[in-house]
Amino acid sequence: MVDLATRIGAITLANPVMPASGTFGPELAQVFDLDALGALVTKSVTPEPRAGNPLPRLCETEAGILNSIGIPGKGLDHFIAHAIPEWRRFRPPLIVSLSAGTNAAFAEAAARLAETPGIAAIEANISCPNLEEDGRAFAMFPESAAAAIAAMRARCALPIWAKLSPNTGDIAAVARAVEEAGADAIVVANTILGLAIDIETARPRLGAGMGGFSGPAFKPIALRLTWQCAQAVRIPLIGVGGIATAEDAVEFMMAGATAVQIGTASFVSPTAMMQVIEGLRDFCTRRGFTRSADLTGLALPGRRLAAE
Amino acid sequence: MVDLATRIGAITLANPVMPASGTFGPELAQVFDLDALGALVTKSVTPEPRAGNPLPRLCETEAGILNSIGIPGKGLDHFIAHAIPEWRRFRPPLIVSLSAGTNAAFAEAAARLAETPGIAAIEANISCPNLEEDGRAFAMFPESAAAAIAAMRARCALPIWAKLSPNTGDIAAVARAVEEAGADAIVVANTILGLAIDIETARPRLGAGMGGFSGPAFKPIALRLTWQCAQAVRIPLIGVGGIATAEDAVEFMMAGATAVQIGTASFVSPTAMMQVIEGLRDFCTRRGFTRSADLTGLALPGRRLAAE
Amino acid sequence: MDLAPAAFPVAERNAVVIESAPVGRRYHRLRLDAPDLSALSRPGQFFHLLCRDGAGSGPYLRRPMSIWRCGADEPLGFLFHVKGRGTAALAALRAGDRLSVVGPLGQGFTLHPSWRRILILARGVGLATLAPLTEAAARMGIAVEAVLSARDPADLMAEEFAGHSGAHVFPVLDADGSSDPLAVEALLRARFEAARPDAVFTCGSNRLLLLLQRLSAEYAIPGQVALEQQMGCGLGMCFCCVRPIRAPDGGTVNLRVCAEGPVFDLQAALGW
Amino acid sequence: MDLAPAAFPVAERNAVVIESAPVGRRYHRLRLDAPDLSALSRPGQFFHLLCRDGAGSGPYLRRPMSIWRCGADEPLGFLFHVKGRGTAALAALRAGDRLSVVGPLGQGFTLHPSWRRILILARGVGLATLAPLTEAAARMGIAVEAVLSARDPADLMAEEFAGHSGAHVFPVLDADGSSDPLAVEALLRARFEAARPDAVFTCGSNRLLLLLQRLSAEYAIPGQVALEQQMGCGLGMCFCCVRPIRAPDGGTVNLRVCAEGPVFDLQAALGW
Ligand SMILES: Cc1cc2nc3c(=O)[nH]c(=O)nc-3n(C[C@H](O)[C@H](O)[C@H](O)COP(=O)(O)OP(=O)(O)OC[C@H]3O[C@@H](n4cnc5c(N)ncnc54)[C@H](O)[C@@H]3O)c2cc1C
Ligand SMILES: Cc1cc2nc3c(=O)[nH]c(=O)nc-3n(C[C@H](O)[C@H](O)[C@H](O)COP(=O)(O)OP(=O)(O)OC[C@H]3O[C@@H](n4cnc5c(N)ncnc54)[C@H](O)[C@@H]3O)c2cc1C
Ligand SMILES: Cc1cc2nc3c(=O)[nH]c(=O)nc-3n(C[C@H](O)[C@H](O)[C@H](O)COP(=O)(O)O)c2cc1C
Ligand SMILES: Cc1cc2nc3c(=O)[nH]c(=O)nc-3n(C[C@H](O)[C@H](O)[C@H](O)COP(=O)(O)O)c2cc1C
Ligand code: FES
Ligand code: FES
Repeated sequence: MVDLATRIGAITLANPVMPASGTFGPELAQVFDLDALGALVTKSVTPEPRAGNPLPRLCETEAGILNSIGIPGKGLDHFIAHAIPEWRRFRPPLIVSLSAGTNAAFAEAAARLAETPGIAAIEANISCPNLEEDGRAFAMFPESAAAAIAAMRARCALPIWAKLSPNTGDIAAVARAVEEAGADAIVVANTILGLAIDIETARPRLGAGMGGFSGPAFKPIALRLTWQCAQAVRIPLIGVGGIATAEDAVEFMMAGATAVQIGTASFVSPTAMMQVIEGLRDFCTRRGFTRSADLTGLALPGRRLAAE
Repeated sequence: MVDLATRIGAITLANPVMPASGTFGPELAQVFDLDALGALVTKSVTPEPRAGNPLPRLCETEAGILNSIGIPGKGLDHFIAHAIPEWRRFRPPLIVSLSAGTNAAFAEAAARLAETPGIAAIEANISCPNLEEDGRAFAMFPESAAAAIAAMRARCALPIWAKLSPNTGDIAAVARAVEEAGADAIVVANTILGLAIDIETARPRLGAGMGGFSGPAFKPIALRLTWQCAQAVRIPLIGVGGIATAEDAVEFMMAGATAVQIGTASFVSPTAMMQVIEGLRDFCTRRGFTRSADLTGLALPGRRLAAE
Repeated sequence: MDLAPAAFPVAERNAVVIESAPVGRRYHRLRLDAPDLSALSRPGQFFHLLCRDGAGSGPYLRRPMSIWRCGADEPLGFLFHVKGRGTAALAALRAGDRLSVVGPLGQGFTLHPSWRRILILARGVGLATLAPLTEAAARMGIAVEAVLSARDPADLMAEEFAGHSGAHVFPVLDADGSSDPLAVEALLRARFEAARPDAVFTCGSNRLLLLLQRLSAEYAIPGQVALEQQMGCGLGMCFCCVRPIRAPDGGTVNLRVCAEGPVFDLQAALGW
Repeated sequence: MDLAPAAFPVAERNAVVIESAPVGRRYHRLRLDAPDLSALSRPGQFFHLLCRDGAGSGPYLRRPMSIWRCGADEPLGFLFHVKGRGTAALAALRAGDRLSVVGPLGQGFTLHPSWRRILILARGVGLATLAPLTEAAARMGIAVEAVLSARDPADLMAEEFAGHSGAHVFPVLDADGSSDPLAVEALLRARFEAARPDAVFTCGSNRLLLLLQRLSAEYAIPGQVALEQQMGCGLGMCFCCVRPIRAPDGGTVNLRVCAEGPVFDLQAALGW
């Protein structure tokens, strides 16, 4: 039998497959038993309630989608009072994704979440706009990324996973900066900025104009970002971006990821995560890997293929 | 009849469609009359001969390809002596793409090309690695991009088109910097770094490891980069990235491009550029545009749709 | 055929196409072999369809499609306007091909046993969404009157709507001007007066929604509307399918057409 | 049928499939209606095929495929091993479907009128590349001997190779060990001694290339080899299909299999 157990710092997952923030909710329990997942990752919660962006909030491109949902939500108070209890129905470790506009707001929210039982880790969505840097995302620059993580680190004992943005020029530098600032793991990557225009109306297809690009078309970029981060830091990496099959997941693990997240693929096949878990087990069996964790980093320069 | 004439600074093209550097050569004259194109763009020439990267140099991804050809070539002397005469058989303006490792090498080569009759403009491939910045591309930072363009500007009277890279964190800043340094137009964008791993061998599919990602999957990113540059500079923009149909070309023009380049699509359909020219004429006729140039920038914020 | 309740209320299922046939010039119908899902389905609910033709070619995201026919001994049926790449791929399916469906999804219509008569107002393919409601009403002994608005007789699909529900259909057509708002208002007033419905239902047209809201408020008749919105997940997870809906406190709140909907209280819906 | 020379030597053409049929367990053949292109084609050249099945589903890039059958009064034919997504999409094509081809491309084999006898050494589907050479030699009155190496009788496809060229085929099989390098070397020496060929040709196996290079050098017999390499443009523009080839000055140079090749001088090719 293949051992799919996966350690991310202090947390142990039953397998390395989890959902990507914003593409998953308790509603998926209508389709399959969420307890089969490695971990559960919530939609990003923000300190204050948000209405979200104007519609349309989503459009199709070639082998992918653009989205500009705008992180709508009822805010942190409602989340702690109503959402957490609902999530506690499930057994896998609960990872709460947090978005905020300033370092102080990140720290304050992280502190409150740290006092809330039932949360395994905080995924810091520092790829969202930093209101004090004229809307540029924290994760665009090493300094602003590190500042947000350090602010949270000082007020929160829970493990902090820094979710990085592909829109930066040097993700390895940002990865090193958040590692030094105390991040326990790095999630790579959030969506990359894209645009689609309806030539009949000469207007962007999304209400908000630009949007985040995700899905299979984004995979080669997200895989490269994972590969670059794996050679820059020692803390565990969680790869995300266009993963739909077990083969995709294995690619990210060989590029250095300890675990993977699946987002857009669940829209096309709600059972995608289950298929990836099964497919990962089959791959390890076929290729003689007794532990899926042995896949991590196999393709990195200088690593012979152990199992051959 | 629709007027497809296109002005890029001092140069006038019969239509806004031209090939993308590295995906085109005189060999395409075996398929159709190259004189029908708006302009001809050569493979990047380098001062010294180069062998190019180890094989494989190309692999398929979902709706796109990764390439790491490594700019092989016989060098500037051979290019001026043998390639230029062959290109002079054709009538459209000849745009020579130039790649070099240092500012001085860029300037020296640009000066020699400026003295070579029959060249309409130089496309400065500043998205290639800058050997004096540990291999990071000139176009990654406003300063290094501007320095390369300024060095060429001082030694070359020909129009200089700066070809930018999507791998930077802030393409608008790089665009402004090259505009100030004297670039006559901006080509946006070169390929974005990507990776693919063969999970059976746990090795990258390309001999050189990472590669440049292009084709339809790259379009939403290249269109966004064009949109951002259009709101940052006044000099003409040439949009490139995943364009395969006339609809794609119109999208880039409405996002602010004066002209477009077609690369990977010619591998799938060698007559792609001809189909785009025809399709552009049909679109303008159907929608009542007398000049295709009127499409440029229609979707930019604050621009009503004139033709309605 | 008594089915054990599915372990999970929503299935992702590769169902076999039993029938695939054009309807009129612009529509197409599909019938699938999925008895358990058909039995679970309620009028007003929908499925999220993966629009890949026999060879796997089609757009990336799934398309939402109302349940047109359902029931324990009835194949799962969809009736749709062939509009873009997705519905074209669906129309290219042949009997024997497989179609990946996710569902049944969303909140359907509600019928109170006390009701004796209902009125339906549908435009174009909106009648597909309301067809299973008519069947259900007939089974509960509720009389159904249906005003079906369409471009021309070929587009009317009255038979596809009524099936064997015995519903009394009032066709109104653009072709002869009878679908003009004023004419439709007069017809509705006449029906409200002659055979006052206990509840009214509509789908498929913003103009008819606003008209029915005004009239049913005037006559104090409760109503329900099935709305549409572009969808991503179809399961309530992504928040891309929201519409502003009037909240009890008078303000509006963004509700998910795929989760809180597609059926909303007639007076709560806002025109689009 | 006298065809005006095509305005351009290379066409991008949506040709109609005349025949699409499996060959043995692992191969498939296609015949296309493209008389002008078939007449233009020379043995050893190839076409770049867009591998999209009837419904447009298939991999992004085109696949290179040698011309297996060609000639003024012969449909354009391809014979291929069904290996991955591209060749699978080709094998799914039905008569009447259209297949987008680009070609004829590359430099083919050369036959000198003075030659009286040639010997061909092919492995597996490499025989498809050499089949039109056999037909051409027969038309020039050149005798052809062919050593065809294959796994087992079912894979041999001798008939697909020889057609009505009258070539004398020496089958060698893995199944009975006759395809073992030592056995093949002995057979070749016997043929070189008994009926010395004026030239030798090979395609499809690195091992056989190295063997033939050694023997033909020993017997001073000129030869040609058709090589393969992954392709992007297929037209000589992208430089992704290069292979190191021995240059006259003794060094090696990267030449494009799609432009300078696929046929190279036997002694100039390097093993891969
Ligand atoms: C709950 C619900 C039930 C529906 N039931 C039916 C039905 O029974 N019969 C029928 O003909 N149509 C129905 N529709 C509309 C149907 O989903 C669209 O016609 C279909 O998605 C169009 O897809 P396409 O690729 O053919 O068109 P395209 O125009 O190419 O679609 C492009 C994008 O816009 C979206 N889109 C376009 N039109 C609509 C629309 N009206 N509603 C939602 N998304 C849209 C598509 O999903 C796709 O993402 C329903 C929609 C919803 C939300
Ligand atoms: C000039 C030339 C002539 C050829 N003639 C024939 C022929 O007559 N019959 C035949 O069966 N095959 C022939 N081949 C090989 C044929 O091109 C490959 O088998 C085919 O490309 C495999 O594609 P796939 O998608 O089925 O396989 P995959 O393995 O999925 O292909 C993946 C990628 O690798 C490339 N690739 C895989 N194998 C080869 C190969 N051997 N050569 C070049 N590219 C390859 C594909 O083009 C594709 O880009 C020829 C190749 C060349 C270069
Ligand atoms: C509809 C949608 C909503 C998303 N919302 C969030 C979010 O709230 N927080 C976040 O960190 N990432 C969000 N993402 C990004 C995903 O978590 C993921 O990083 C990205 O989509 C790439 O993965 P994928 O290609 O598997 O979807 C969202 C993505 C989509 C498609
Ligand atoms: C095989 C290949 C070779 C390329 N070589 C060059 C080059 O030499 N110089 C350059 O500036 N860009 C080069 N490019 C980038 C293209 O010019 C273009 O910017 C990019 O491919 C995006 O456009 P596309 O999606 O239409 O191909 C190359 C692209 C490909 C696919
Ligand atoms: S479509 Fe995702 S929430 Fe409704
Ligand atoms: S395949 Fe492009 S040069 Fe040969």
